[in-house]
Amino acid sequence: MKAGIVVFPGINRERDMAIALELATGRKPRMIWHKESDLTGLDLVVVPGGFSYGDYLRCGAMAAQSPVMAAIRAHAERGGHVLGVCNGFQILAEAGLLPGALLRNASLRFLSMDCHLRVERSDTAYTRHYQKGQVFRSPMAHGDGNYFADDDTLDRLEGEGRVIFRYATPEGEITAAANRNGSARNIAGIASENLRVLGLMPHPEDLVDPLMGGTDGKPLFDGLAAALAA
Amino acid sequence: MARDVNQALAREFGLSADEYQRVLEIMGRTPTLTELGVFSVMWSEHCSYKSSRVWLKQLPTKAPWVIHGPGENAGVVDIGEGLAAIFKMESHNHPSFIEPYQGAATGVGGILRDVFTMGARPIANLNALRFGDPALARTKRTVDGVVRGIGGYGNCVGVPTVGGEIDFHPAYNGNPLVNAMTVGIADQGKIFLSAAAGIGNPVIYVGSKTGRDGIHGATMASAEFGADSEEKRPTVQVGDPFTEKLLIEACLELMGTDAIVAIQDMGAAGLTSSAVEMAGKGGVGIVLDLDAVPQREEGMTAYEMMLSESQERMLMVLRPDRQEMARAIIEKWDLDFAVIGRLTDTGRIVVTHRGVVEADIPLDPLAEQAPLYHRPIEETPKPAKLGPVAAPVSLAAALETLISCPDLCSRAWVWDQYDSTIGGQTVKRPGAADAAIVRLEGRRRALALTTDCTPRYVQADPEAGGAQAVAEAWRNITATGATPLAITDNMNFANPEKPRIMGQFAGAIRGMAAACTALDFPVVSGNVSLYNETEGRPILPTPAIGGLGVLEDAAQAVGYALAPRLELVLIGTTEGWLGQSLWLREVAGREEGAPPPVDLAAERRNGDFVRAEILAGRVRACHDVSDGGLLVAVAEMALAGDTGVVLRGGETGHAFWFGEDQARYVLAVERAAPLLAAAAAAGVPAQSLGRAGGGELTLPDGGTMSLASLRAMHEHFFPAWMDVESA
Amino acid sequence: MKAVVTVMPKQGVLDPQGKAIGHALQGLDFAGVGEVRMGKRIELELAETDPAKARAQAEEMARKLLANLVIESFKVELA
Amino acid sequence: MKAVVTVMPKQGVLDPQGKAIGHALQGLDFAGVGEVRMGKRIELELAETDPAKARAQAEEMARKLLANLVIESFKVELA
Ligand SMILES: Nc1ncnc2c1ncn2[C@@H]1O[C@H](COP(=O)(O)OP(=O)(O)O)[C@@H](O)[C@H]1O
Ligand SMILES: [Mg+2]
Repeated sequence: MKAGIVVFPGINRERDMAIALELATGRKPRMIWHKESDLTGLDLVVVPGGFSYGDYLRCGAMAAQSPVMAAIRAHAERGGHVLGVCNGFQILAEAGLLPGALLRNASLRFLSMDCHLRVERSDTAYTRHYQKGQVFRSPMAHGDGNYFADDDTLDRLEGEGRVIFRYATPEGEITAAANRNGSARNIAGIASENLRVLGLMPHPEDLVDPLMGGTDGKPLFDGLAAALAA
Repeated sequence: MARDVNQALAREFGLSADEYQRVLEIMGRTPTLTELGVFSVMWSEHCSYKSSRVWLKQLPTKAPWVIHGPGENAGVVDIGEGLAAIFKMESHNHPSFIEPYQGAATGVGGILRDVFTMGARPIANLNALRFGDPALARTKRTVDGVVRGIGGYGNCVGVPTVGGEIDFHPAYNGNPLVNAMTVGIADQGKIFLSAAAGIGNPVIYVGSKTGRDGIHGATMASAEFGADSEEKRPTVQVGDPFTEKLLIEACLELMGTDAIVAIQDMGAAGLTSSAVEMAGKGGVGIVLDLDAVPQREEGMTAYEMMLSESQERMLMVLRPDRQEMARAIIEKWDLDFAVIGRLTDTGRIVVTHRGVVEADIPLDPLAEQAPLYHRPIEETPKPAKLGPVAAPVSLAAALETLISCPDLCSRAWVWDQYDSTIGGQTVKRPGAADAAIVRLEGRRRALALTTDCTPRYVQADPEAGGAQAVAEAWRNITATGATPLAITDNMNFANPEKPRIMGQFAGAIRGMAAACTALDFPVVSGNVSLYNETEGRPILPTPAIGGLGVLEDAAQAVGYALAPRLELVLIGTTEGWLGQSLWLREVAGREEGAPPPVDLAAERRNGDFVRAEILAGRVRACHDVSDGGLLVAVAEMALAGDTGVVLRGGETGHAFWFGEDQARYVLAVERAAPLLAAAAAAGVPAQSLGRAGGGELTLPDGGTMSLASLRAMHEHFFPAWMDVESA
Repeated sequence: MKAVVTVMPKQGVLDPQGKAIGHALQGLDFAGVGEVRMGKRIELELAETDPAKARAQAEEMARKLLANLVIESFKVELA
Repeated sequence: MKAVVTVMPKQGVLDPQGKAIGHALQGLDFAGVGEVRMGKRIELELAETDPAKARAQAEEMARKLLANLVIESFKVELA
């Protein structure tokens, strides 16, 4: 799998993502400066976490307007895979590659803690190394992860099976308490119609090493590597 | 436009009559407004350390692993594998009282710059916070703003905040303490210093534009500045963490080339102190053309530009032949790059603006004739040892009171707002171990980091308290298995012109120096913050210590979370010292007595033994015994591991379980017997405490409490206090 | 000339900040506080001197960047 | 009645958001964009029906909670 990581000014989890990807694929991902526009040869484009442009105005708003986004959109239209994590998810939503928006956390506080994610389907390139219904732990760290979309959109997403991850208890129950940021229907991650563009708020890339407390996030990257092996 | 420069104005600027006399002698004429401004900030307590320097000299600052001690922007130590750890702690107390969010945020930004200006990539932030009485609305607002500010800045720049400490005491009501620490990593061969060199070399300004931020209030209140009254008030500095992130990446990229001769952040006193320090340290002169300074506002005067404390700015001396390459790198990151001067052989700083020479000062006298005070000191009388105190309640009731009080309750509400995992190298997060453990990217090696001070001890006995602060930092690092290397310190004290306060400072330094020496734990950087008092009410003397240690293999680190079936062993001697303990304050309602004595030989012996046991892989969990004493330490271990404990053994006295005797650790091991034997052989006091398991804490007097209820009490305070809306 | 773009959360979009402010105001014993909504005000200095053109430009800026029409609506005024 | 409190960064106080927005707008090839400042707009439903009283109440709210007078200034309008 050839992976690239897009770096906008203010992005700060690109190193974490590079480590997780290299662990899974054995090769260093390509770092793509936001002013570049050539993504040819890449199987996977990752928009990592951070505070692009300081998250000023709205999280992801300014990055969504930058030159490289056109190339990412084209890559997605070619059927390429795009993973947006945290700020990356916010950017994909702002750019319209994924529906909905991420509002300020209901608590109005930055939330940095582990959460548990229930895998809603395992037949995607991102989740094939998890079982449907499986719960895994992941760090999260964001101030604006409160997923919002109007009811029609939410119903459509559910109907089309595009809700990929939900905040859950360790036992897999979908409760309000497990939904720390207040997301609609506990949604933590959604996908495009072709299931190749995925956005999620938590950081599986920060839990791929036993020393850091676990490897719950590793199957996501191993699965991708297997799915996109080429 | 400038108003007359005279002794009255000098006083407004904070210069004493003799200090102003000295200025006149050095200048041989009446200084200009800008010159007076330069003298006043360079000779301020903050920049000149005029009250503290004579005492700071007593701190041990050398060890084979110390690469740069005090005197640079931050301290530098050898951590092996050709790498250096670069770290420092700095206060932002007053700004955080005026505007808690921005004060704390810019405090974090400032200390980050002190570290990356030396060539280090920042890998961790910590903080030491002291607030007033939680019952006051003002305290609540301050805590909320400071915590948001630290998170808002640190999270955005992408440096994990991995540790810190918070105390409450009414002595901080009008004067909270916000001390921020940053740790960075650099190659030993690539450390950048601030001494300017190369006559004719260009002086470069990089970063944000200059505005009227944080210019000395007294002068802003004076009449000479045009514009409307709004602009005459000192403008609070607002942090821009996004620009700081760009500045970090741009500087580190530029540092990968050979363009930089010298570099210095623009911190306190901005352009003045960075230009004066760089030229002064390099023994050269410097000319600055202020027309070239990137400006955010119209019509700024030379005085304003020289004293502005606008954030996110750096000053560099570059190789002339690399100037354009450097410009390309800086501008790629959308930052201002301006040539604002050059180095000269005159030994003077000459500042021109709109064709007028606004300042022309000889650098040597500015530094060498800076005031240095041997202020009178009055030692704090040694407190009488506390007599026996009857236990007003049961062990269980006392534990409940302590575990839920503001100074001992869970800080999760705070650290949940700090990104502690970014970087993917945080091995032990807040609440997992006595020191945070951060691995070095791509290596097995890791750093252990902590901040510590027990101000109520320092208040009661400055010397013992100073020693205790250093010893506790050393102990916290040791308790993870790491080897303590060095400290940074932040000396927060009240008015040094009061002999009693200066006596506290002197005593604390004596105690710190003794502990640093006995524990091979030298001071490599630090900061002094004086005049921390409002309406004559002084803060508790607070020498906050930031400690750094190293582990060859992060996998060797232990935390304090218990697991079932482990056996608990107490290392160290327990006399049952209740003087100045939290038990005495929270349970018996008294703040008295002498603080626990610090036996540095015992600290060393016990700590070295514990570390050896951990590194030998024989210890599953370890926690040092500090605030609240033994029972609180055990309860914290139980809560962290969600595992109960059955405590046995004869002792049932409150003094034994809540005394704060020093040099103690609780170890959790598979089998106690071999550990007890090893301790006996090493001449280290040790005793068995009990066994981990179940969901309850069973106390030696037979009382029991469920972990669930203990946890509820432990985690109640902060959310209940702060999150009214969610309650 | 100067343009002011006001961006408010759309009806039906939850507004956690507005809600929190409402709570806090009650906490401060302000009586009779109903719904509270919080949005942004962005003031722009434009070189454009023709009001119609300036307004068109500001609206374009709002659609492209200043507002997210999924959750926000905007208004442009010229000052 | 309805009160609108507008809160803006004070003159001379750095406004990182406004600065970044201005930068982004230039990046989007909007010509002639000068200074950009960003602040908040808070819309309050008040039970109070007397305009003078309502204004006084809103100003009190601004001073107490809505504006941070150290770095922000505010304006109250009744709608
Ligand atoms: N309490 C202290 N102990 C040891 N060194 C100190 C102390 N206070 C200041 N220093 C050292 O004095 C130098 C100047 O400190 P400071 O003015 O805070 O630097 P900066 O202006 O770069 O923040 C630094 O090298 C700092 O480490
Ligand atoms: Mg410095």
